[in-house]
Amino acid sequence: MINKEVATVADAVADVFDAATVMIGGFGEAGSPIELIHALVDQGATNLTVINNNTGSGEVGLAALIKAGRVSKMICSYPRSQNSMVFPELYRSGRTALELVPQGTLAERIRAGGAGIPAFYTPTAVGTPLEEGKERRSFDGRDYLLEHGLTADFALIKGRKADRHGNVVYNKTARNFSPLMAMAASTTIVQAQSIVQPGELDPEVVVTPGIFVQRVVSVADPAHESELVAAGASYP
Amino acid sequence: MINKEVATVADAVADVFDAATVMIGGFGEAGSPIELIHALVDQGATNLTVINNNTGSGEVGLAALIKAGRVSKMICSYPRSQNSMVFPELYRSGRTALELVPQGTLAERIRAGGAGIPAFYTPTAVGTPLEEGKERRSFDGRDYLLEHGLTADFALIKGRKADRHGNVVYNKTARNFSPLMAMAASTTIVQAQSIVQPGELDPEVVVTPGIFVQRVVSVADPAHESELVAAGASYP
Amino acid sequence: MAERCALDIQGGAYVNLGIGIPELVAAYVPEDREVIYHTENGLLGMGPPPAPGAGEPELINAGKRQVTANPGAAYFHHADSFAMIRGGHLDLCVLGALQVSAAGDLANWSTGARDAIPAVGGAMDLVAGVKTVYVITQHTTRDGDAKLVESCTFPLTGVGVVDRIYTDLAVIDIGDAGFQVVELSPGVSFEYVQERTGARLLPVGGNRG
Amino acid sequence: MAERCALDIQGGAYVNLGIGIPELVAAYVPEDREVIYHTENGLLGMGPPPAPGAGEPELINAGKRQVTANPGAAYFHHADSFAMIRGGHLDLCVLGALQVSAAGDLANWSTGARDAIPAVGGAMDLVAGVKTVYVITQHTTRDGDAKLVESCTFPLTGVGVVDRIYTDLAVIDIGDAGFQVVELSPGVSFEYVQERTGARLLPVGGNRG
Repeated sequence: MINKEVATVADAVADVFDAATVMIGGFGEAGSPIELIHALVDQGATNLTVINNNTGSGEVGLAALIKAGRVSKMICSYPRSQNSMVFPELYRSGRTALELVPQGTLAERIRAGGAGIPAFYTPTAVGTPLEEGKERRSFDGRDYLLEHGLTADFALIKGRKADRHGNVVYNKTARNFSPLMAMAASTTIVQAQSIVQPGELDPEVVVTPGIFVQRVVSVADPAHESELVAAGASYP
Repeated sequence: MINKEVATVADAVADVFDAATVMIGGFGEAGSPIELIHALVDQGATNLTVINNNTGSGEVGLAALIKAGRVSKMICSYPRSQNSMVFPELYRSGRTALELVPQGTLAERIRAGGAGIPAFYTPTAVGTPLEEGKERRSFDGRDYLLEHGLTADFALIKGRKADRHGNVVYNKTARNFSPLMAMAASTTIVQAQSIVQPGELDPEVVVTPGIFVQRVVSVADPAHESELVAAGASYP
Repeated sequence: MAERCALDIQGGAYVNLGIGIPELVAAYVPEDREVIYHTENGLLGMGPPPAPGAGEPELINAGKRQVTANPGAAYFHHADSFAMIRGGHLDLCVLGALQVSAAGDLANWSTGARDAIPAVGGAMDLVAGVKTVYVITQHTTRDGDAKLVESCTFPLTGVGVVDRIYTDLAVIDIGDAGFQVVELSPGVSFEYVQERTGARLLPVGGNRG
Repeated sequence: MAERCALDIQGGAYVNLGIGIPELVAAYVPEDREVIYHTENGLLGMGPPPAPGAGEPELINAGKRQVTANPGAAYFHHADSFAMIRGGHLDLCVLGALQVSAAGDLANWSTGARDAIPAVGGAMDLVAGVKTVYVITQHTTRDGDAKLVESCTFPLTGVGVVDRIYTDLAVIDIGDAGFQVVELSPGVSFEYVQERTGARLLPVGGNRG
């Protein structure tokens, strides 16, 4: 029987290795798999390349992972937050590198990586500083840049419901990058508020089919990043 | 108030012009918008380029449009059918041209067209006769072909439910190419079995958001192509 | 500015409003116009902010503020959301600006300061893909420097992408001949605006090039 | 052939079965192995054909035959379906063949006949993307011509893509040195198979190159 459920978040991230590339779902706190990230802080893997739209808030979740010195490179579109100096300090000190990617290009690169598309052309960023180092090419009289697919060793994803086959549905705008990252990572790990039986999720409404998911773990009552930050929490 | 509903299938296709490119949803009979196609036969536009995975069955639906001499070019992956000689005869006589595209490349080209991606690289068809005329390029030691996005003037789509904003959900494997074609066409026309009020479709399960749809029309009890073919029907 | 801009938004339009002042536009759109708002983090049919206490941490906009979803809304992932943007499906976006050039170049994501953390978000995607790009900005910086300039000195967001600018002093189109004044704010003279602009303005009703 | 192939399908695998004989494989997979079937027209978790009269015209497989959906199934559009294929997410596909070369080239979509209507479907996508490609075929054509050949004369579907071939005479891997016999059908000699093959075969247990 196919059963992708693992018992704990610690089990779920146990094999993340040093220098791995890790995609982390979420846009701000919406969809941030905070319990999986904290398990990764505990687990200790370091020298990670992390792909996320942002760089976290306060000193919890992604910001905690960065603060712990585990992230050598961030690939993101918006590494600023009103309430976190964790990334800016490490970036300015040269300890964490940054690859800045426009948000839509980041999404499309992740999708391409998951879909077996090595590269594609996009009009975004033509004529801007982010064109630097990229091939420019004209199609039908308009200029485009060549962008490459992104893949990862692991993806950490937050879902609303999942089943043992790995089918996932999300909660509102928490969906954001997660379905794309699930496609692009070799090992996709999903924390879900409930694990249901196969067949309970209507096949018409499954957002991430199980083929893209390797592990699911139940986190029934996930923390909200904004509440932790407001309370001044830090992890560990 | 935004209301994309039109009264009849004839109204829905009234402005299709000669030499237009028309994407038609469906894989075999699943998702084939047969009433819209028949309305297009009646409407009379000709010299059309049609994009569909197949070339229709019997002498109804897409096969009827082809038989009526309205299609000067087909872009498809599988222009054969056990029960239709309509396309083969026109193709062999040179009256209808064919651009043969692998099925996954066809889907990705349509998505690219809808997503503003002018071109992308794919491993499909490298080293085969379908590589002819295409740029080959190596990424990380593997060869890929450059493929271009496809767009259309019109898309004819069959949905299960739609609302006046143009949100659409589909029926099982009738989904196939339709959500992609809705993205890639300037004017996307959806026939749906029921038109519901905005809000009746759960925002979590909408497959085609209304931004991709320009017209919806109610076809409460659509014909099944296989039943028409079995009955020896032809249109008109 | 937001109020004036709102008058130019047509009923039936699909609109993305940038973070900050552009977000205010929605409140001023005449009530008889049904406009559908897109937020690039994955929602079409975005509604107003929730009532106090009724918000949800996972129903937010691109500015990471809590919002609501109107009847007829849809959620989707980022690739679909930016397909809407890049594919030219949105009718209009309204953005802020650091500088706009007479050729319609926009700089709105970075001052290029050495110690700044560069952050671009979806701005470059929006200007590259959305059919019409409006900018809302104060006419000058707090120091009185022109923000409407001959050519931008700050890093660009896009080249030749801006269609119209709403400032506290005027509404200005980007025409083939550069900044074309469409409308002056009440009590403001053309000369007053020209003095505060870093490139030549064409007067209202003048040759639009 | 389908029965023998089925024994090599592991529990937990994501599998795409081509139209025709490959479709028969599913019925022979040992019952204690949970295998998830993908059909490229947009369904993961495909089940067996429906009971007579219970079928639905819009629940079909890639061969356009009516099927069912198992608990845990999901429907999706073609771009997502072929992302599964092209992106290397499927473990295995089983296809028919006109010819297979000693280098693993596959020809299975066209005889290249002048008056034939060319039709490729998803075959080229499958062989380019799926991790492991099995072929099921009669060892020779009806006329007795070899289908396992030194190099294909029919138009190719993919270059160097086949991993293993199941024929009525043998199971044969594509190794670095060419056709490597893994298993002979009961009562069939190596020489008998070699005579009916258009390239050198390496015997069972021989050097796999």
